Amino acid sequence: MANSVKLEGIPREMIALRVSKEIQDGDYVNLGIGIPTLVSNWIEGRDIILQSEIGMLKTGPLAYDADVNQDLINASCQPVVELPGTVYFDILESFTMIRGGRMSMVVMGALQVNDKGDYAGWANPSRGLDVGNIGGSMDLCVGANKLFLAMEHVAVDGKLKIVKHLTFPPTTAGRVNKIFTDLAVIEVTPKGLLLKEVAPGLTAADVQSVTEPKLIISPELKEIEF
Amino acid sequence: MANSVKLEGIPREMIALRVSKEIQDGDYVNLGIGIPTLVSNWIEGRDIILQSEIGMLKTGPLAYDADVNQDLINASCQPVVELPGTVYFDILESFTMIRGGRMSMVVMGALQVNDKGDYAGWANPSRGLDVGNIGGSMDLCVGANKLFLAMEHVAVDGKLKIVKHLTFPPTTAGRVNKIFTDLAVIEVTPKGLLLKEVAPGLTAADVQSVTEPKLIISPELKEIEF
Amino acid sequence: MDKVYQKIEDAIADVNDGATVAVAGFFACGVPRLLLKALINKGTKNLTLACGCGPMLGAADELKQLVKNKQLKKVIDSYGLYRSATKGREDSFEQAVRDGEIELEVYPMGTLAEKYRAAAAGVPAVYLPTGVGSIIEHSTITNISGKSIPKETRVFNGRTYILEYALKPDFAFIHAHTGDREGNLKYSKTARNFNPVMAAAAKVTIAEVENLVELGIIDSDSVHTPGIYIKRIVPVPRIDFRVSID
Amino acid sequence: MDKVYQKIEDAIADVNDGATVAVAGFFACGVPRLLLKALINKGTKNLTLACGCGPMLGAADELKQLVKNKQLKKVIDSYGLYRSATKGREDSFEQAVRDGEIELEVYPMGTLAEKYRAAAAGVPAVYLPTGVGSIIEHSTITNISGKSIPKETRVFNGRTYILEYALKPDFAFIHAHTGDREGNLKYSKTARNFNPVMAAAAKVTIAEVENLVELGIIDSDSVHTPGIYIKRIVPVPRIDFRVSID
Repeated sequence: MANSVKLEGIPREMIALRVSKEIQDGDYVNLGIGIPTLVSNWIEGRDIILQSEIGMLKTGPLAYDADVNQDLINASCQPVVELPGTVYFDILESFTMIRGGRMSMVVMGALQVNDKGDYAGWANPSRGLDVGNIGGSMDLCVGANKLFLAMEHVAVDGKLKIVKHLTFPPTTAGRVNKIFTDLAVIEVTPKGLLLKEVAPGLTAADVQSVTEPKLIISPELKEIEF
Repeated sequence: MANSVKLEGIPREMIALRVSKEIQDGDYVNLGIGIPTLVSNWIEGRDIILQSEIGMLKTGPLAYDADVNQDLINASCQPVVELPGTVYFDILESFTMIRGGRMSMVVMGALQVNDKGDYAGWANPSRGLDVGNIGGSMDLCVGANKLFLAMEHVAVDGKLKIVKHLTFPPTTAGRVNKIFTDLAVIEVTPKGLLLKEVAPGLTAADVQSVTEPKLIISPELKEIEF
Repeated sequence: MDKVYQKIEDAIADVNDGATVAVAGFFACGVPRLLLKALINKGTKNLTLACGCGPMLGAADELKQLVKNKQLKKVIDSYGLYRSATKGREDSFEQAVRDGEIELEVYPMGTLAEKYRAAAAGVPAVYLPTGVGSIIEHSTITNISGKSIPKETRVFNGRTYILEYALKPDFAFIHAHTGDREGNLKYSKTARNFNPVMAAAAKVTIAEVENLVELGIIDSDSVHTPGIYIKRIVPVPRIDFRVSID
Repeated sequence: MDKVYQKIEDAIADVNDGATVAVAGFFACGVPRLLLKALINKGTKNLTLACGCGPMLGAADELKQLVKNKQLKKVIDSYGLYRSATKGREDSFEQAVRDGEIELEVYPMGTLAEKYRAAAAGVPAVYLPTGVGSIIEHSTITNISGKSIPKETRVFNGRTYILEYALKPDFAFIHAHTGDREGNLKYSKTARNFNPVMAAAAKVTIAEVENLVELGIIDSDSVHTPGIYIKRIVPVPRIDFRVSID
């Protein structure tokens, strides 16, 4: 189902800012590739520790020029710097803490999500391959205390991404807690998707028009707050 | 079955010396409590690396006086010293290398052994307890490339220790390769126990008289060589 | 996140009756003796001590006191009794085990390490070769009749393995040489032993450290336990002791 | 035991046709590129490369050459393809995967780490939560139809887990920052990643090291890979590269 009206939402950076408001001081957080990575720009200086599944705690900002060290990258293969208290470890320790439930929060991008908290992200069938890149995504989903998605509400080609039934291969089942898009903030509840916040100038009906499952409208529905 | 004639064999230190002749340069070796520990006295200066299951490779000799450090003990809780190239690691790494088959040789003491290579060592029923101290013994047995026993041929109370059927709780089944005692060197073969060496002054018949299973006499039977 | 507690009694305030507490250390080495002393002072009852290799033989005074105070319900260990039968018969812990007042459950050391590791890594169960051909192939070993649990085995590539389950303690008591306020730890020599795996396994891990240092002092490549596993950290003095057991 | 080989071709002399070779590294970081170049020069065929997270994307030149020489039968990885579909379609490896000339078997990264760890630790199989609700709950993922292997699941405490098997490579190629002649290794920062677990898993592990030092120079408390796992060690120059992938 494609939608013809293109709604005007908030930019990617602002989705990331909104997600950053959910993070508590002292949290250990892993950020996936895409919009999630932008969250790191909004938490600099805060007492939040970023885990990088390559084997690093307290991952610092991106490195440039003379600060680039080929032995120091984040899980997206970008050079980064270290901070006081940075710790390196091997991949087993990394996934011990991930699967063992030590991540306060994991933020991932997604291709599709449904109203049961299943989401698809690791393989796009349009690529025409039976294999894809899983990386650490499935591990991060099973281990996260809170699993958030940060994504565009509608795909570039106009196809809806918040759907009744996933048509892409799922990454995890029933683990997504909240969805942050350019148009809305939606909580996954046992009764279905709860619309809690909408982008400035939009109505609940606008968001519903680009959302396949029926939304439950929060009695405290408000504009996205930054 | 008790034996009335006490045969004169070699002392414990010489059992340890005989075992030490089996060790090749470059071997990684773990020595159990008792006579096995004495083997370390005979390999000093050789290119043999002792593993201690507490988490140490290249365990040095016993420490005395000012060299004692309460943070540095072997698996028998004796203070030891380190050597150039000593490595410390945690218990998981220690048993990863043990179970993972990295020990060239493990030497254990035993209460009983049979002709199938089963042995008993972790619990003596005479103590009257349903529990006992296992420590690392069972792990060391399953992981060893060669499992040797170093023990007295006959118990202090005259009871035979090389028996047809274990009456004490087994530590492992079918893993013993060779038995070194004060009276003999015996190999465990698929056909049974092969008597290869006897203590000076003893005959094969002497050894058989204190050994419950029928011994196969090696055509090259000889005196224990040091 | 500053995880430092100045008072050891505050650091263990929520260790309540009935808790399972992992106690790190290998005989006399790397045992969190000051946390154990605090537990004695607090008087918590009905405790299960989940050990690795005889830390309570190393902390014999503390064990005696815990037995005397009737604080212990159960001990899990690979080497929980004196080696010497004579010494053992004089020992109040062994007497309580003989009388069935305290349960003693025994595993091979490497199996215990794997049980803690499984809890740390989100693994419910793992197949291990250790103990096949012994009684642990058939059931757990305990002094209390009726408490023994049957074991499940399975053959892979012609060899038999035992299914062992994760053991997740409520708390872990850890002893480290050096730590910083975010809980990054370094151990000294063979005092490392069970400390890292228990630190990672427990729901709440409390570390006593001989040296509390500023953030960034511990080399980032040489941290043994990343702070993410540590909930509370208490600076303690180094206590000297005799390194031998019987 | 001196494990040093001065010539890299001698260190890999027994890596024969049909071998399974673990290749450490995470994208561009910690990849044993000089050992890979030696493997290209040797011309070994029918290879299975057992990877962790895209080391062959980091060593793209070496991958291109291995594909061109038709040395590869199979690649096991968690992230083996370019992220960009456009870049991917131009990539000779992806083309060979599309054509079914090379098999690509894909696992979650943490599951792959556990498979190597199981092989290292004498564990035949382990239950993992990862991938429940995805297609990997039902079978392995591969581009070659008919090669997919059914998975077994089991419920513990109401949650479903997947049984995953040990993966034991014939050889592991390791890249370390520092090593001594007995094979004790230290890695630099995030170049550690899959190196330690692969070093412990393989039957024969060969390490290239940027700095070969005298015994005792590496601090005994800070060794990352104990020498017991290392069969051969080769000093190599540090090579600089661009740290990004597409």
